[in-house]
Amino acid sequence: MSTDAANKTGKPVTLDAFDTERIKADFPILQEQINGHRLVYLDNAATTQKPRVVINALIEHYRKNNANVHRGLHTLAERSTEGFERTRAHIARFINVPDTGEVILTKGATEAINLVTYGWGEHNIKPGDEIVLTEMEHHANFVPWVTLAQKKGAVIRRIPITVCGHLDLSDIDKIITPKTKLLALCHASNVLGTINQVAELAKRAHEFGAVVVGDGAQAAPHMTVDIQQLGVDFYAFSAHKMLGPTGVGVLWGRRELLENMTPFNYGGEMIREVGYERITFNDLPWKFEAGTPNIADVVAFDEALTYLEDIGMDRIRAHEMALTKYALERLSEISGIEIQGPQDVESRGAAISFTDPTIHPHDISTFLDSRGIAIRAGHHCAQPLMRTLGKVATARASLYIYNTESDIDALYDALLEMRKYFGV
Amino acid sequence: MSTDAANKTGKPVTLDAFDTERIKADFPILQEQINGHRLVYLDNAATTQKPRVVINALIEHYRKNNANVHRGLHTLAERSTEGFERTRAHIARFINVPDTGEVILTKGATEAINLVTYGWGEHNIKPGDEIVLTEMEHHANFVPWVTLAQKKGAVIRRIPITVCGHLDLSDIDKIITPKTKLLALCHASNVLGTINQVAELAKRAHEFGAVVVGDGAQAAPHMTVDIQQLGVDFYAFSAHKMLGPTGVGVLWGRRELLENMTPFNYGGEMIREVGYERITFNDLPWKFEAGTPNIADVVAFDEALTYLEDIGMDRIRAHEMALTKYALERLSEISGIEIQGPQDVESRGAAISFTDPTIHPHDISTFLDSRGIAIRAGHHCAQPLMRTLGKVATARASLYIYNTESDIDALYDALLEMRKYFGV
Amino acid sequence: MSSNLDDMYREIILDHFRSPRGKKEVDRADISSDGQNPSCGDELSLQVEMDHDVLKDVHVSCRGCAISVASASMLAETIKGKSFEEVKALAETVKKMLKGEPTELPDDLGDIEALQGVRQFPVRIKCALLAWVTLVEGMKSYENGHAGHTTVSTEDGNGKTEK
Amino acid sequence: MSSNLDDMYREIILDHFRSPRGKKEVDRADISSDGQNPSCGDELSLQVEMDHDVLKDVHVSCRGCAISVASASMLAETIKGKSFEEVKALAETVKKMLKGEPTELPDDLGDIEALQGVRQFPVRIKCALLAWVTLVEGMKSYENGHAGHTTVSTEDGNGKTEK
Ligand SMILES: Cc1ncc(COP(=O)(O)O)c(C=O)c1O
Ligand SMILES: Cc1ncc(COP(=O)(O)O)c(C=O)c1O
Repeated sequence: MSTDAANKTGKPVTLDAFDTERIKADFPILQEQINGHRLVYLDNAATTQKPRVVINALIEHYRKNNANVHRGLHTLAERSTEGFERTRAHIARFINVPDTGEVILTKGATEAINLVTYGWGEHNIKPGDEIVLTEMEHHANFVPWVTLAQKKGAVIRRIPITVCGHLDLSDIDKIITPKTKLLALCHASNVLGTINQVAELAKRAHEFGAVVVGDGAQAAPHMTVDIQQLGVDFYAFSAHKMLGPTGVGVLWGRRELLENMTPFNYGGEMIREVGYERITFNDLPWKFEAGTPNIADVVAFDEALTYLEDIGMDRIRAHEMALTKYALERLSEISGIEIQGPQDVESRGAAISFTDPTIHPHDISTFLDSRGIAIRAGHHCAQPLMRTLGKVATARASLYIYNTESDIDALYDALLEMRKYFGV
Repeated sequence: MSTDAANKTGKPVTLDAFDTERIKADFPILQEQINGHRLVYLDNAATTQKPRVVINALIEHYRKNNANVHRGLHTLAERSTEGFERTRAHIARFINVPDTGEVILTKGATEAINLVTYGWGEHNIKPGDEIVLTEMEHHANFVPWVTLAQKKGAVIRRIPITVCGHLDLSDIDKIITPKTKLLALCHASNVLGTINQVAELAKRAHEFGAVVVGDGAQAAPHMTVDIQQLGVDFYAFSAHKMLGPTGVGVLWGRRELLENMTPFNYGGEMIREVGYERITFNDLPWKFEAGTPNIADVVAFDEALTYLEDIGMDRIRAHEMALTKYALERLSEISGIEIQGPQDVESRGAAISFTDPTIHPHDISTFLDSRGIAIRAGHHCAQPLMRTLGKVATARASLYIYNTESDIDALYDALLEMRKYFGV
Repeated sequence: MSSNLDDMYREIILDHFRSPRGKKEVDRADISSDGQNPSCGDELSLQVEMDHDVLKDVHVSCRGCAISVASASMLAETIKGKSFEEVKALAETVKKMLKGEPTELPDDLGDIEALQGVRQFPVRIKCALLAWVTLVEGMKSYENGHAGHTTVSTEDGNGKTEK
Repeated sequence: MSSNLDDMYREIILDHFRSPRGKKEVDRADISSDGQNPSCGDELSLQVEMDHDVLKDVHVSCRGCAISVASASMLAETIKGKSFEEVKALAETVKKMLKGEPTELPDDLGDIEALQGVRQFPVRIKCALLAWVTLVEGMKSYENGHAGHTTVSTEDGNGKTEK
């Protein structure tokens, strides 16, 4: 982090300590009261809060630079285009990709994965082919593939999970085989927290010529993601889960694959020439970006990436590991609370799912909310995993850069209070 | 317009005069200087500027209410969901639709049309079927259908245009026939300005059981759109062209059609139950809204609609007609300038395309920009129309609520200056 | 400011949650209906023994949140001994009450009235409705002379519609 | 503050725009190449008469913006009488200059240097390049012994890549 840059933008400048209080101050919403209590926001796996710099970038864009991109020859259009493409280049650097043409801007991780299903899967998955998923996929990386398999007569194979919530690789040789055409897996689970060995599995799948899709929605916000080290062919994530605005997602894909894919949405900007008989498509990445994009939010996402980089992804990971460790310990102190996913913080992220033996996760969430604590409760868009876990729902506290031990303590205290309230 | 509401939000309160200066003051960017001149923004068909209330709604959302929607049981999630669904209900009222479940939020008009191509067209267009388009379609309502026709072996039929830029309906009986499966047409053209007789053509197409898609991208921002009067089956438009943020679009569709369509994107929120063998989908409209939507921008779009309603769509139309008339007159004063599209303002909107006999539209645009005037130049994503017009590109000035006669005068003066500058 | 909270989880509701009524199995299940809220994971199973057109005995077992459990328990307590028509009317009233539609609340609504606080928590309305929707489906099927189970699944997670 | 504007439309450029060089048809079109920028609608047609490895005569006609017209005119003026290798090297230099990549500008660049101001207008770079890209494609085809036309279409509207 350059101290200079940090000073300019009013971002935290301490290099040594992870100054969470300082970070908290950068997030206007964290100064709010909810139901008479300070907001303790522990629903970060659903979406994160936005620092002032990101909100300001939005305001700035609409107050000073707003225009449609790409085709304009006036000053505002140039500024908008420049801001838009600047973010694309920044994303490429953020995930260590040299070719910005491989970075496609979508409306979210979900759309990014669907783009692969339509653009690649539709033409490459044949009857009898096998698609390998894991048992811990989010619906976004599950429903598109199962639907495709049904349509194409392909077979879904699943990598099971161990009782500890890791992928169970003991039978992997029988799951990833010459029949495997595609491996789609999350880099980190939004329910269990588990961080998967994507690089190792990608290598294995590549031995059989399969294509590998990494769902990075829960990884990109929390750790250094180096596409070249991961060795996947596609990688998807969402800006709104990493301090950015809603409505922006990223699909990174290998150029050779993207170039041979059919477009997804058709319309303006993605074409080169249009006639009644013949339509030719634009170069990457615009081939996949039909219509007016979400310009302002893409422009503002640049600031989110800068904010994360200024802190440093490795430091973010270290902070979350320490905090997750603390949270796991405190929750274990409450008798009966059952925690899902790995216990060792090295192999997991900061999404912590848990259940109470008698109080339904929805009641937990509603009660905690009355104490200003925001968590999520439900199936977390992972119904297949829920079935494996034998749960209909879990409560989930998920942490981020602005969370502190005192947030965990507030959760702990409120859970005890809740027990009393429900009289169980 | 309730004067009360207007006072509260600082919006224009005069009911009688269309107080453009007052309106201008509501748009921060219009106070900016561009290349040393006041900004004269005449690129509204590409995207409009945003009033303070819309920008403030964004800030407010991120500062006070931000969370993911639908599945949350905490206060912020409830607020976000409420704001999100409030906009949906507002859109339904805005286009006079009683069933909010028929209003699907997309990332733009382009995606809205693609949703119909994938969800309806893919399963209903058969070899030999005819798809009727007009010669004035934007690529967004052209490329998806031509691509679909190519894939399915269907035939594209086109309604030609007259020299005045209206649809030429003299042979319509031979174009819309029992073979017609689909009629897709713009409600207003982004190049010619022409407002098409959608209701009449929809009726004709319905006689043969065809489905009718209206592209309202250039109509919804400028006039009262009453879906029930139009009698179409689908209608698409974009928020960013009507004071709203980028990244939000609307597809309205008839419930019977939407219910029988396959989903488009697959993922979270659009499902009911997910298993390896069976997946069931959510009710309308959520069936078509996979993944985290563009929450903040949808929430803020509500304010854009209110702003438009407070002025009144009929008054907006009247203002634009008067201003278009003035602009057409002034431009005609410049010898050699060729104006496209209808000359009578009753049958046209406020997008005015023109060309100079020797100066290329890009040079026009660049020159005008040096005088602070933003117009667009190029093929306006309507290459087929350009070919019909025998042009490779046009310059386009497109007007909106904040434009004034003095903006037109600035354009006029600058065009004369330009002639001198290029020495032609 | 957790007044809302106490509005929803009134003491009566918590009491039903802690010790649900209707646990005892029925002798003969003339009506048998299962219901679920997939998005919540609430699961409910309900049997009714009929005596001519009277709901003679009810068994209900619900695995779910406090609201769905309490609502099921209240249902069991209330409908026993009521006629088919009475129960149908009651179900309509409860639905309207929960959705905030105008309706006269009968005097014999009993504990059920306590569910009104749920209205402030839109996502929970379907939890309170689950038992009633499941019952009504079962009754419809019985009326139409269908034997065996019915299965009801409420809508998915938006608290806006149900079917 | 229209200093930028004058940077792009330098007097030399406007002069080439007003009276483009290379209008005269060539006697024999050894190289014949068409180019276009679909997004701008610039259209260019170019013929070269070769004398051994020297570009003896050039005809170019361009319908497009001031930049593409002027650039084509300058090309016609500059390459006449140069060798194949010289022109190739020159094309490389012009490309680099326009894209802002580091390159030595030769002394005999002439009017072409005036195109540097275009760099500040990224969407226009492809207009300035059109003639050069079209020429280079034609030369490649000639080198490979292909007869007839070549047709080049630059990228669509983003000024970032061309092919
Ligand atoms: C007539 C018409 N249809 C469709 C569109 C596409 O809208 P968007 O780019 O917002 O998807 C436009 C916008 O340029 C348009 O003018
Ligand atoms: C693991 C995982 N994948 C994909 C998604 C989908 O992201 P979005 O809803 O932003 O499209 C999520 C978000 O919930 C997620 O947690």
